[in-house]
Amino acid sequence: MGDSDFSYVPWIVFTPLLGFLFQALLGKFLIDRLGARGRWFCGFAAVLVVAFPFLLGVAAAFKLAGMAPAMRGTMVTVAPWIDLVGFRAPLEFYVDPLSITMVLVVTGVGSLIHLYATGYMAEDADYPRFFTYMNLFIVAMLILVLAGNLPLLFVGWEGVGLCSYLLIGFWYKDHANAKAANKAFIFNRVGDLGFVLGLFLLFCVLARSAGSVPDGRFLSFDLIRVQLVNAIGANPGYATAIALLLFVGACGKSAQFPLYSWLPDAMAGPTPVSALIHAATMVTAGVFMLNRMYPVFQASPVAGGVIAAIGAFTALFAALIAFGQMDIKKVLAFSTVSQLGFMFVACGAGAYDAGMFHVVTHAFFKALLFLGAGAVIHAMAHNQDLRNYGGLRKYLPITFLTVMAGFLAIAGFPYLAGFASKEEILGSAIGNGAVVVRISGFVALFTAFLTAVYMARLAGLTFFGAERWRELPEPHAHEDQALPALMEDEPDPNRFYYTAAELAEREAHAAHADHHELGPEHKPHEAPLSMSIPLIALAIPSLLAGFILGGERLQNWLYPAGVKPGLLGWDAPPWLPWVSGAAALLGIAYGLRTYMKGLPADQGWDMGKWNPLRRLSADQFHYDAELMAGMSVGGRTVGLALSKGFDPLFVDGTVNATGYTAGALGLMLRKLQSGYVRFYALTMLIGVLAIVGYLLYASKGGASL
Amino acid sequence: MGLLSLITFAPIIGALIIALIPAEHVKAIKGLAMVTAIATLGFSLFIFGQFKPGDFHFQLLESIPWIPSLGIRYQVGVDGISLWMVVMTAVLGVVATGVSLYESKRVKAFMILLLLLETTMLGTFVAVDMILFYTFFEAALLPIALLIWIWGDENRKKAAVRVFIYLFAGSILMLVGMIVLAQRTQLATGHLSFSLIDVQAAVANGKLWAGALSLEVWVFWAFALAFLIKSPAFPFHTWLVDSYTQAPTGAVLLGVLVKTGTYGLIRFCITLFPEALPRAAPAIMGLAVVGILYGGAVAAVQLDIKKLIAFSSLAHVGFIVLGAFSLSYNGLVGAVLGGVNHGFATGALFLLVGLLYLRRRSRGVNEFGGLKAQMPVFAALFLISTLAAVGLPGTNAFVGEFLSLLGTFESGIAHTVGLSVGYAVLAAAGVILAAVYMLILFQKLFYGEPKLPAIRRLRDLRGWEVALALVPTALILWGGIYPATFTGPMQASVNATRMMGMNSANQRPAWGNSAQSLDERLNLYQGAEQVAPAGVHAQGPIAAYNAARPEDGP
Amino acid sequence: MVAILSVLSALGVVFFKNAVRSALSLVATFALLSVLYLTLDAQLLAWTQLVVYAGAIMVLFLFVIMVLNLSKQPALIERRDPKLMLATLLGFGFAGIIGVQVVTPLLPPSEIVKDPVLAPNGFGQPQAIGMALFTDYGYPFEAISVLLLVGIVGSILLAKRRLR
Amino acid sequence: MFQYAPPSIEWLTILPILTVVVTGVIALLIELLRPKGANGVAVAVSLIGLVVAAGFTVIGFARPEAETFAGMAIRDGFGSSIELIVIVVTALAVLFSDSYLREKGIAFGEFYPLALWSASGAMMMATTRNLLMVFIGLEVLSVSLYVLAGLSRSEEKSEEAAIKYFLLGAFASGFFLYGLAFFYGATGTTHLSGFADAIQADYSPTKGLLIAGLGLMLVGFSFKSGFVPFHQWTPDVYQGAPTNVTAFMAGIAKLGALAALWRVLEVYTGWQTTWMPAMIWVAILTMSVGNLAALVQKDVKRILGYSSISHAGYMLVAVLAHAKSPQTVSDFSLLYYLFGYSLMTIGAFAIVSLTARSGKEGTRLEDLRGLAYRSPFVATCLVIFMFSLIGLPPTVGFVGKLLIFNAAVQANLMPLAIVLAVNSAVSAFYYLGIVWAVMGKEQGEPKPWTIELGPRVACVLCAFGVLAAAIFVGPVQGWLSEQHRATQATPVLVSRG
Amino acid sequence: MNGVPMAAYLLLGLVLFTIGVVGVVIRRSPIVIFMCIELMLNAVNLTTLAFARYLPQFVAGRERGHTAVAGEMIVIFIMAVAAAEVAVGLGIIMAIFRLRDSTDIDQMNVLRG
Repeated sequence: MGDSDFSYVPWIVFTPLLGFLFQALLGKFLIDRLGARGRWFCGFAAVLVVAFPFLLGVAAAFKLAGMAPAMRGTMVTVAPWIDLVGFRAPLEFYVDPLSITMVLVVTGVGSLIHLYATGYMAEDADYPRFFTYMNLFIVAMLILVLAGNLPLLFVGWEGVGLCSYLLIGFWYKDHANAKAANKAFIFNRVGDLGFVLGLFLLFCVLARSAGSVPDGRFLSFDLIRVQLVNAIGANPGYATAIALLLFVGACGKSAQFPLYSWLPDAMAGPTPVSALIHAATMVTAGVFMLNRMYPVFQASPVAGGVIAAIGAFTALFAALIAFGQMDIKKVLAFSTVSQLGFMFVACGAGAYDAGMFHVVTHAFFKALLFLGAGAVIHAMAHNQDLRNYGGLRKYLPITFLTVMAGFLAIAGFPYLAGFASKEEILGSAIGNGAVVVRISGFVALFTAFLTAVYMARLAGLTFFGAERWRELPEPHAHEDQALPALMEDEPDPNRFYYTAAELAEREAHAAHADHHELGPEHKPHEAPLSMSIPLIALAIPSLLAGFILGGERLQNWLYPAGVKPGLLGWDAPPWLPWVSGAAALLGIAYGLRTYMKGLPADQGWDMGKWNPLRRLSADQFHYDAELMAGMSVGGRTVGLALSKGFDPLFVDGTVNATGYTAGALGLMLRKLQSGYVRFYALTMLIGVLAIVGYLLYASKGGASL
Repeated sequence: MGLLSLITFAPIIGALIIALIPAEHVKAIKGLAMVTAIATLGFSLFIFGQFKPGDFHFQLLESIPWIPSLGIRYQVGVDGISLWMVVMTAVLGVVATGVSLYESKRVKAFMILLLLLETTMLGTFVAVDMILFYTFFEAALLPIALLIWIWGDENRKKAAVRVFIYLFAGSILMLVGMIVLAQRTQLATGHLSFSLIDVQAAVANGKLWAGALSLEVWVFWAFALAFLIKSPAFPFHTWLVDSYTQAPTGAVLLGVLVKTGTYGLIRFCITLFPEALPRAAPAIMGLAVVGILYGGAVAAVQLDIKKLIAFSSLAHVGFIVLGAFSLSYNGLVGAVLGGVNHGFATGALFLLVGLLYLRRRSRGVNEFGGLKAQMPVFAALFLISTLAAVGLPGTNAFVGEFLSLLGTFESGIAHTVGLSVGYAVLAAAGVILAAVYMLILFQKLFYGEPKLPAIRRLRDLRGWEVALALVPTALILWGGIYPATFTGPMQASVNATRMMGMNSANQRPAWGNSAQSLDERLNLYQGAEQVAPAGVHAQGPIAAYNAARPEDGP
Repeated sequence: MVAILSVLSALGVVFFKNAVRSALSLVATFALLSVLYLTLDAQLLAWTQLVVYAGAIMVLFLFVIMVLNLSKQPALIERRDPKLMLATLLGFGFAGIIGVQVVTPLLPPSEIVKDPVLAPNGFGQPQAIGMALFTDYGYPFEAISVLLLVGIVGSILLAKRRLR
Repeated sequence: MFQYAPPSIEWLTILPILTVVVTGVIALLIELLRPKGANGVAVAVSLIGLVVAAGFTVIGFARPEAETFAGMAIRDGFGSSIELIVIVVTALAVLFSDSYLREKGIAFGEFYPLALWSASGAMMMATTRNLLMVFIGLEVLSVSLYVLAGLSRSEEKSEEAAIKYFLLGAFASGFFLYGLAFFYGATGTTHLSGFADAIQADYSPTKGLLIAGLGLMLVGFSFKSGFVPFHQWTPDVYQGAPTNVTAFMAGIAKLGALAALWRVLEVYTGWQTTWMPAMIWVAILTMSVGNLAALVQKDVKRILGYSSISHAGYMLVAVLAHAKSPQTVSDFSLLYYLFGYSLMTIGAFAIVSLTARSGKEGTRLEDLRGLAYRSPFVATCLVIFMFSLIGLPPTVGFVGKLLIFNAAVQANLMPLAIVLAVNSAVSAFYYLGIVWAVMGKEQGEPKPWTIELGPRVACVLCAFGVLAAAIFVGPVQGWLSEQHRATQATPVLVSRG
Repeated sequence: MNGVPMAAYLLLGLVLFTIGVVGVVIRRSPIVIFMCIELMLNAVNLTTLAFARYLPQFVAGRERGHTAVAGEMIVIFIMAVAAAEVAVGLGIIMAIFRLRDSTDIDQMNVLRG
């Protein structure tokens, strides 16, 4: 195991892997055998395998902190993976401040969310399956952040995509969930196309310039930085190409503009999933990757401008859409998209550390917000519509307080975590030399104001005002589905089917969980302890992270001066903290003032009464609908045209036509075979004449074939 | 009888014994078939153990004259390219036999044909003599056509005829091509020989095709056509759709059948026609890319599961062909690896769909739904196969497709094959399509509430079915996690193959030269030649590679 | 003269509607040919021709015609058949090609005619033929006997009444 | 008065033929002696006679090449090989004929002598370079076949086949004889060696005679072999004649005619620029017409008739390849293909003959339906034959085609090789049709067949031969070339051990 | 013996042969067709005899008598063959006549296609 110093680092990955295997293979068995105790044990194991790596990460972080800044990068090789003579991408982990920071975020926030999930998912029949996926996600995410080379990073990259897919579609009985899952996966795939191409191009550029790296580890991070300078120095165009291609990948994973629309749909998954994957960790992978590959991006100012512009646009666009959303999770989802845009603005401005800073703080407060929203949803019988909420603060005090902390943080209340990280982002962008980036910065600043408003809308509608669910009609009782008709007359020698008796027992065993719907009699109740603890635990860093990590502490940790050269400095205008603080306060004040009174009349159940702009915003400015319609209808048309038109006509057609031609020739010859002796004699005579005639002709030297 | 002959004819021996058992003893017949298949697998693993990875020559060679006057021999051997093909065939042989235990119609004939099919596949992969190769290559048509004809589904007759005629017509010109090769060998060396070793040796020193470029191009296309049809590449896939759709469940080996095509492309088309190769590669790669996109687009709208798998095969084969004709080292490894991977992946999918079909007698995508609740284990296994088809990292398919695409890209950047960058971009877009159609399939089968009452009565897979399905799925995962098991033995051969196709005359390695090794002439990165001309390194990369990882022996 | 007659009678074979007349004109052709054989100094063959063909073979023909009562059958030439035209045309073509390309070179300017035309020694004499038959041509002679045996057995087989 | 000097004679040369002829006579006597009895004895005698003849042939193999009977008979590797194949064909046909004829109600004992004599005719054609002898052999062969084709006298189609075959055959013989006359006119002899002398004399007026003679003789051979456009009798006669006769005829007529064609073209090699293009076109047409026409047929015997045309085309390719470059292309490809073709065709016809049950015979495709259920063994054999006819490895049909391909490529006749390849693919379609028919299900319960020893043995031998000859082609050829080396007959084969 | 050139005989043979050929194609009665074939054979005989008689001197290295005899042998054997053919051919015609009361060759096309 390579380096003795960090030889325990692989266990950061392996521990959740063991947890995954445990859940996958034994979870169901345990629960079937032990019942509630089995559940508890499964949940405990699931949390443990995420918490333990956190401890390892802390240890690694301290060890790194104790080393000289220049020495903080160690490759831990575990085993060969892609292992060709000319190209090796081993299973190797790169331990440096960046990866360890992410490890801490992932495992820290991850273990809290796991803990939360043990409460949130407690009643679900597929409890172990949930933790199977969750643990697998942690594995993939840790591979992503710890990966020592780009292909391995891609493994994690796709792995988290897979888990995201699985978890979005976790409640499999509804096709809508599956469709959302598919959408997430496919949008990510589009991004991956760019990522992979960027990777290829990078490889080619490196391989060309290097001629030969003895062990073929072209794409390992410890070597990339060294090689890249030579390689790209000659071809700056390549840097832009690689950077933009990689950024396409980041767009997919981090839900940036053209590819953002999977993320709101991904809210179909259970709320802990949304918190962990679609807010705190996976979606920030794009920012992480930009940090990881910063030399490439750094070499291309063009790419930087593009990234900043797209980031800013996404931030604004998503923030606007958030105003039109009524689903509590959708609001948060668009807020996530918007916040991710902020991070990209930072990266585009060259302030990679600011991006990372926001990744970390965002992980805290957005996870917190999601978990809080989860608690609300939990309390409200899985109803997610803001219009049904209101006045919840007295029922859910812990949730209320923690969510308020998160709200203030994200809104950029001065000196809270969000304010600190946003401050750096805005500073880097507005202080940047490039015009595009600077405009992006101002857009982001405006978006920060919007953020405060729509978050206040969420908080206000949820926790203040009247208890609107009281006005709901009485829910209908579920009708039990009849058992399937028995087909005893069908023989079943291979015992493929349950017999009637077995079926009855099975249906009884899977007695429906007590589904109840939201109705006027509903009484919200505070979440169990397992859910409250994570809320509290996340509220603290949401409030304080700015103090701990701000003030260039994170920057010095990730990008110590002199070790990682060329990081752009910036010259933030001195008025910025005041302006942004004011914007945040103004937004909060305006938002709360508007929404604490309850649901405004123009945002009620009747969409017709909405402001047209808000309707547009609710519909994501038609972007998603048009895109999906275009893609699915267009794709279907093309596919059907090929399948029903081209394939039978040309592919099959040529084959059939050949056959028919041969058959037709055969029929013609068949006609010639008339059965008349004299006709046969006649053909023979023709043949004689032809042969003899030809021979005599040819013998005079007249012909050749 | 050498080891390779043993494995090749082991299934036939089993079949002969089965032929002696009266047809009424169904259990004995099935048992014996299973034993035979497992024994074959055992032999194949033994061969795997015997194989020496660093050597690009044919190993475990056996050679007996067959038609001496024409220099045709019974000559078999394995190299790195065929080794995994053999193992794959043996593995899928077990799977195919296993799922065929459900067969109830004319069991004896079925088992005999199945084992016969396995022998022909194995023979195709181990044959070194061209005519012997052709023999096995074509002999496979008999069992395939009969299996489809007798045990297939509703349109089996058309499918069987089409498979047979199409494949037969496709490859017969190759036979003429082989003869031309042998004759040219005789011209070049004075010996008439159909042995690939001799022919390639004559190609390597440039004598074989000296001054016969147009002939070379023609013969190349005769070979390429045969293999593209068998693979099948884009416009030649109609037989595949028919046969996949109509084949009985036991015909998991169909997946191997198409591998004989891609194997042939790599074995013959790349090694024997160095001058024709760069001229033809763009066209063939173009077909491959069209196949990838076309297969994906068409698969996405299929309502028949097996048809969907067929079109997805078309797309996957596209990656293999693309990688092979990128003529880059990584691409070629990707192609060889892709062949093995896709074998396992399609094998698994075929098996699982077959198990489903056995239960419901339906292939309609829309006639299922809600299976995840009903058959969770099945769903998990199916998911793994799906992911392999999607090419997700962690499954074997990823490594192969990744390397194929990387190789294609590389060759485009290095201008080996000019259009390759475009091809790589389009092909990578094909990966998106793979996600589209496979996920839609998965969704329609597994998500939602069970629509039909009969589905609510379905049991999950039985124990031995799970065990059977675990064989390929485990290999799918293993190939994704530790691909070195697969790539390790094939590297030397792949490298040699590439140099046979790429280097100029007399610089090409020759199978015929048994003392030759590849060090010092290695030149892996196209386009890097200007910077670091071949032979500069005192220690060649392979030596360095071996020195770096001495513990990774067989 | 003989030649013209033989041609005419040969035409008769083809163009007589009645099979008996055809046969009789064939007999005439054979007889005329035997005359020609005589002019070629092939006495033995001339006589054999008369005996075998005009005698034996044609008798058989006539016998069969009588037995089958073919003379009563209607004319069996369709006048309008394009086949007839085509066949005649092809016949002329055939004769033309062979005549021009093969026979013309053998016309008088060639050496053959310059040669004093004397029959070779013993030409057409039974002795020479007999000698040849029993020496050099013994093997084909035996083979012919097989053929005749085949003819006999075959005709018996075909003419036999039904199988037991 | 006659100086009768018995010429010195190598009796061994014609001993196989003699044996066959005498066996025929004995068989005839047996038939005469016990006209009411079963024909078992005749079968036995015929088989014994054939075995003895085969023995003599093998003995003759090792002897040096010889020409005897004043150049009327020759013994060389090629001729002896053809003789052997003829004997095998005859034996196989005789084997399954008895039960077929009985089932069909035409158990004429004369079948056996006629078949044997017919075989002797083919053997005569193969073992001579004298055109007169070729002609006589041709007639012995044909006349017997005319009779045999009409064996089933109560069947209209049998008689129709006989008369078609007879009239057209005699017509073709007429052309052949005219050609023979021309040859004689140009060379003064009927021996093929006269050609060389004539060339040497270089006498231009007779050149036309030689050419036209060749053309007319080609017509004769083409008719017997069934080349286009002299093929039209083939399907009719194959369909009409009794099945065992068809089987016999398919093998034997081609053997004799192709052997003679081979010898003639071998002599005319020097003039190949004149005739080769014509024959190439004949070959192309023959292969294509046979296959295309067979595609739309419904009767098994007719299909096989058309297929025999195309196979004749394949063999013509072998002949032409040898004639084009006799130095490099040996006779092996033709011999091997003839042998293989005979085996698979006779096997196929033997199985078709099994459909004859108590006087009725169904030879349409649907009559074969359900064979796989009635008798899996027979069905397996038929499948083997069909796949061999297609040319699928590892069967004799494949190796045969391989050899022909090789010959064609060696002789630089690529177009022919390609046409052959395409045709093989086309042919697969109708052969598969037969296979499918066999595999198909019959209406009602399958009625198992009892198959008599004769056809059973014939099927087994054919099937075994089809596979074994492909797998052990090396030893067979080794043995043959060993004999060749002993006789120094044909150019040594270039090979690498 | 006379001044008639060989070519005359050849021409006559050719004409007779052609008449026979044409007759075969245009007549419908098998008997007559058969007779036309006999005519062809006779034409061949005539041709052969003419060759034998005029003894092509140009044939190098062959003894004249030997050559001439060869021609006569051809004729004799053709006659014998003709006899055998007639026996069999007429037998076939008889047999077919017994099956159906007509010998129109154009009615014999059960086998076709």
